[in-house]
Amino acid sequence: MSHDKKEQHAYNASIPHDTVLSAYRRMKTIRMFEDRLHEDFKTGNVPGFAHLYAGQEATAVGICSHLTDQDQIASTHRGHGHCIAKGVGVVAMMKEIYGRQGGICNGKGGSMHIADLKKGMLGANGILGAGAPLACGAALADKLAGQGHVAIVFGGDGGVNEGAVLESMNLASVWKLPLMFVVEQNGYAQSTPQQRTTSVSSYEDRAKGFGMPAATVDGLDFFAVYKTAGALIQKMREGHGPVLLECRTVRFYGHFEGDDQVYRPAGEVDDARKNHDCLKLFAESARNMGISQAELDRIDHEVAELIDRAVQESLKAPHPALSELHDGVYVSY
Amino acid sequence: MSHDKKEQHAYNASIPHDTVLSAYRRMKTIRMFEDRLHEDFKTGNVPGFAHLYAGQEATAVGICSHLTDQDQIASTHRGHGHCIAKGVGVVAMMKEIYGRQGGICNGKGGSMHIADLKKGMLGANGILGAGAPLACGAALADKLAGQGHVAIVFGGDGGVNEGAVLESMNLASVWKLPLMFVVEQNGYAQSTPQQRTTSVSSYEDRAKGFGMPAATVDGLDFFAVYKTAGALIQKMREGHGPVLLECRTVRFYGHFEGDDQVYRPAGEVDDARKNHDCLKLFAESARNMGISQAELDRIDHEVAELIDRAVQESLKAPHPALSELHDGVYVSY
Amino acid sequence: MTRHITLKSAINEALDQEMARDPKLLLFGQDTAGGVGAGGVADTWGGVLGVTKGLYTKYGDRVIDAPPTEMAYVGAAVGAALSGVPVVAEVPFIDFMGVCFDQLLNQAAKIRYMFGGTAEIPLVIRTMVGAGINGAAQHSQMLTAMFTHIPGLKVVCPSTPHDAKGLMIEAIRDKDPVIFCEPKFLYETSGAVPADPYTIPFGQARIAKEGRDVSIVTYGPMVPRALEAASQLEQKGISAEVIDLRTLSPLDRTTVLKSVMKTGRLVAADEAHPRCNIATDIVAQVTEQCFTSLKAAPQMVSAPHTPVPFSPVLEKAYIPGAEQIIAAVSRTMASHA
Amino acid sequence: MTRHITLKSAINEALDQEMARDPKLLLFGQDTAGGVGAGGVADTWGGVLGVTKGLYTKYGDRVIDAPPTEMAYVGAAVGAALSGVPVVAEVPFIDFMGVCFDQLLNQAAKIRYMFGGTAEIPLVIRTMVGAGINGAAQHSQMLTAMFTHIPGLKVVCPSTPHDAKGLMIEAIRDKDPVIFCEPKFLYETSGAVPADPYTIPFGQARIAKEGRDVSIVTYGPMVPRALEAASQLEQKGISAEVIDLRTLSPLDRTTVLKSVMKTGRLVAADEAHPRCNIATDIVAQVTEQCFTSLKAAPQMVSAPHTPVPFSPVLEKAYIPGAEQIIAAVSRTMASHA
Ligand SMILES: Cc1ncc(C[n+]2csc(CCOP(=O)(O)OP(=O)(O)O)c2C)c(N)n1
Ligand SMILES: Cc1ncc(C[n+]2csc(CCOP(=O)(O)OP(=O)(O)O)c2C)c(N)n1
Ligand SMILES: [Mg+2]
Ligand SMILES: [Mg+2]
Repeated sequence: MSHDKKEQHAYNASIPHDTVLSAYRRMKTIRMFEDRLHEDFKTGNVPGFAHLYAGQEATAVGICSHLTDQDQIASTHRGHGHCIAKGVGVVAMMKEIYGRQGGICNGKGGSMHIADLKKGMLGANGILGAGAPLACGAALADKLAGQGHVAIVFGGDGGVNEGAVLESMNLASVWKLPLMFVVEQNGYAQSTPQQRTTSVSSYEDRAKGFGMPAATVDGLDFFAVYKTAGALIQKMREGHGPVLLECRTVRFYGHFEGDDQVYRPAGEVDDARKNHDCLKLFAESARNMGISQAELDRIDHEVAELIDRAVQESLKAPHPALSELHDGVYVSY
Repeated sequence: MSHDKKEQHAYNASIPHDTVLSAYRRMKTIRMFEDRLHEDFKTGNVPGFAHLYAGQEATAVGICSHLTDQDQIASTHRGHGHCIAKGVGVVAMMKEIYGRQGGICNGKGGSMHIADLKKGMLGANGILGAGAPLACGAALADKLAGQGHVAIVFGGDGGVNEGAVLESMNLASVWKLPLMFVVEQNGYAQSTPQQRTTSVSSYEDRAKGFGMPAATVDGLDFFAVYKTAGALIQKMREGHGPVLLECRTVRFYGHFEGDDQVYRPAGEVDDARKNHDCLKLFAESARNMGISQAELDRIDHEVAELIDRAVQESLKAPHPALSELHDGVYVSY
Repeated sequence: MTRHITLKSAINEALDQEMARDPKLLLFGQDTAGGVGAGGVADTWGGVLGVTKGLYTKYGDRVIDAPPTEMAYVGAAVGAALSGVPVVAEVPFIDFMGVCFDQLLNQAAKIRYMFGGTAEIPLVIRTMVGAGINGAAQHSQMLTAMFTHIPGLKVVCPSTPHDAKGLMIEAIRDKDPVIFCEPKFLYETSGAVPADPYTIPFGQARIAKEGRDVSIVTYGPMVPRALEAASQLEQKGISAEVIDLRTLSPLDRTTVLKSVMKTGRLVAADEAHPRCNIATDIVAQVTEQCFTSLKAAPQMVSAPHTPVPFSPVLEKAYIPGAEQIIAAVSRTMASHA
Repeated sequence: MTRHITLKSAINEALDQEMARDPKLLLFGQDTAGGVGAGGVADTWGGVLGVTKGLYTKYGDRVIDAPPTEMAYVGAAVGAALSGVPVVAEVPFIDFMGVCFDQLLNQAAKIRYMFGGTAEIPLVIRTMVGAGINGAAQHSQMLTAMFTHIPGLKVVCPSTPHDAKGLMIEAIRDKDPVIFCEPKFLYETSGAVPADPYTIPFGQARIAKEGRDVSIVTYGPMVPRALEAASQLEQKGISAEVIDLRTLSPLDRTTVLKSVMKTGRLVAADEAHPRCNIATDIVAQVTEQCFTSLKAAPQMVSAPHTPVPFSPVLEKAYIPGAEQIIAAVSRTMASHA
């Protein structure tokens, strides 16, 4: 066993089992939520687009496990995982995706606009990169409040090339904002491979261009993400400026539902599912830490029930009243 | 004498006198053009805004001396120097700034929109950073034509933080475009000092964030700029991708005419004019190369006459015909 | 030869034929080729809804996948066009224009004028407009008015496969920047389209249906809704003329005014938000120009002043349809000058 | 106490008093403080034309010089506001909105609706509009219509120092995102302004001059031109009512309709380009609502469909003035329904 591995093992052992189990529960919730949507999309009951987060769970949960409701995150089009990791209610999320009453946005947002300000979730976003400036503002508010709260903005390997993100990196650095830029490197922006969207192969180099410290982790390894993110977030809480964290990960499904992803090399997805599944890796590590498979199975079972309930309730939930169409544009007008 | 200095001396000696003299003429033309505008602004005869290039001449001329009319440049709000360096007619420029018939844009553009496509001058620009995407397009056209032509985009230390520039750095790098990003580091964006607009102190670091080679030169030393830019441009002509060149320079006048620049440390401008005047430095080097002061004086004299003629002709030139208002919006409509 | 093909295929065919005609023409956008360099099967996307699929296979490196950095690649398209290389660039949804708007508002639109009237910018920006596919607030907008407002741009929005092809070929051959708005809701509708290349001149509205009693003036995805309204009205004995503007800038005032002078009644319909949209523009211009021909108050049909909601039932209520047009026609028929 | 101060000072005073009232309020923009950290005298700019000068001296780090990266700092203003920290952010010229438009179009404007109607965004974007200072095509635009089109934004454009102060204080206290358009051409005009803070509610137009024969409806820099026209018309025996909209969104339809119902004649004037602008919006809405009250064709006065030219003589010809308004009034007086 290498020194690094040993160190990681020791670190893992120091994490309370409660934390580990609740992380597992969130990761599993994301996975089952997305797997279920993938199935239900075929029924035609789910309106609109959905970009599924399956495969990347360790990243969202590894990072958000360090956050409180006062810390804020800004998300992307592929936002379900970030929402669940941040503690947004799963039933209300599902109803939202079905466009129903009781959805977290009353059915007016849908998959790409799920938000829960009370949970510090500033919204998924249909515009690539647009969360970064918003997160700068949240981080500025945090900084001024002086309570050690931080902001996190998630972005994909393609989307972080948007001017909005790049300008935000500069701004966050000049203003020394407690803001972490997370790059979820899953290799693709839609069908375009990372090297055709990005001029550097490591986003740590990109961070250097903005005077920001950075780190890269195996985004499939919850414990590695948890450890590295934890250290970076702690520094931000202590008043250091922004950081970048690249998480190397994989996308299990197509860019959105309907994408058969044949542009990927044959076997790539199968291999990922078999050998690079962050949930399998998690369970293995958890067992190494003395957590029993039975405990995990119990969680699996509860999560399955929750997801099933979410779908059943969504299907039963009424559609929004037509009067809703005109409501909620302005506070006053 | 240090090795570097020796090497530079040897290099200088290798430049044909003709090239040196024509560079001097352009630098002097810029200086006198701007000094004259500074004076004439007080008369109230010059409409609109003007951002003067005085102090930075060695940068524009050092770079543009390597270019032909087939190479294209995109400029900024502070564009007079780039135009003159690229060979745009001084009388037509002056008329433009006066808003008269015979102006290079028929009086419809003014100081911030001087352009001359035949000279490969894609326009000054009133929008910070907007020249960079345009230059990407020019460089793409060059690359496809396969004739070894290149494009250059100028930007200031503040303006190069715009998303348009940052995205262009990424695009140019991904597409391997023959495009040089020139950063004219004069310390200020309007009244805001460089360290409050930019998250790195060297733009070479910024370039690393986009996988681009970069260099920094003393932008006040024509010969240093000429040498470094020459090498970089040659590489681009040979098919290498984009590069960044930071030129450290000084702004003699206020951000625009009317700015008293008291935000600058007391004595900074005086010191620059006395000890960091690129034209004085040029003359000294030229004399070291065996060019006589008389030759330079003759050029000074000719340039003074040219500028004077430009102003006289501008004052005499008629205003555009009112029918011009509606012309030139579309090719056909 | 004329076949029935979809609006989407008609656009693909126009691009294909122009790529073949002009060896300098480039296409770029996000996944415009689709998956090139990814290691699997190339040319499987053709943009997010597959409009350019197949063109990479035919034209290779002239069909370019751009990074998702619209300011840079739209600006690069402007710069290339200004340097003599014509480009069709795609901004997938018109909603995304906010991230690259400067290059259209201040560069493409103004360069010719600012530079004294000589520059040419042979540029087409393809973009999808309109609601109806549950895209929610950021993938459903009809921001045509914003572009129509800007001098220096031309704005096109076809409603049939036939027009889509002819207008796209015209747009590509045109020397000015054109915002080509594709009503995604109509992508799969079919119509007769000649196989050979042809052009439809800008600024020539199409009388989609002749009528005597009222002029319904509209464009894009509202055209089929207007035709549906007209056919229902016919059954009530009201003869509605439906005018499809085809290009919003330039605008064919002549055809519109002639129609209103004939019918004396006007309904202007736009799927956009109601303030400062194409419907207000048409009503204002018609009223100013032929007030005395109007027998009744002109009526407007627009979406409400709200973002586009996600919920399918709300989205359905949001999109103005045949029903709203019929109601508007009824108002013009009821009132008297 | 009421003094005569300039429109520019009135805005400064409003910002000053609100900064004093609300210790959370932040100001940011380019050189909004001006020169902080440069080593010389601080607080010498106050933005490009000096509107915020002096506020840094009073409020220190709550007045923040932002890097020239509008997408980032406008978005940061949206994000801070969403997190409960109200912000007044400056985009110096409305022409620059193209580089940060997404944060207003798709974020600030839509967040409340998309998120189900609970979020509040206490945000003011200050920006300069209009021609008249030889700023040429990229520093002179009147892009108010574009923002008025967008649900979720409020759009304000004052024409007097009094209104500027009251509307700015209202804008800051408002919980929705407000685009506050400052007519730079009027910055140095003076008027009576109460020293104490006061607010002017949105959606209440001002009757700048009462009249009987024709309603001139306009806003911002066109208001003094309309008043000049009205006073010249008075000498010809025509009594024009001048309505200053003050806020374009929300729009005070009631005041406008009441006036037109009284006078029977309408001239709508906007310094903007003619397509889909505020003038078309007003004419269309009035015509739809009170067609039978109209005695003559409503008339529009707008700038031409061209970018703003640099040449002072062309710019003068570009800007619609009293002369064009008088001509439009004459047309409405001459024609008969
Ligand atoms: C401004 C903007 N441009 C383009 C898109 C279309 N789009 C949605 S997701 C996507 C790819 C994003 O790739 P990446 O950032 O790597 O995230 P991933 O999908 O891999 O999670 C694109 C191009 C958009 N939503 N917004
Ligand atoms: C998009 C945009 N934002 C802001 C401005 C206003 N502005 C003009 S010049 C300038 C400062 C530029 O500084 P720098 O890039 O260092 O160039 P310098 O003036 O020093 O040559 C600013 C903020 C603008 N013209 N365009
Ligand atoms: Mg990705
Ligand atoms: Mg500078």
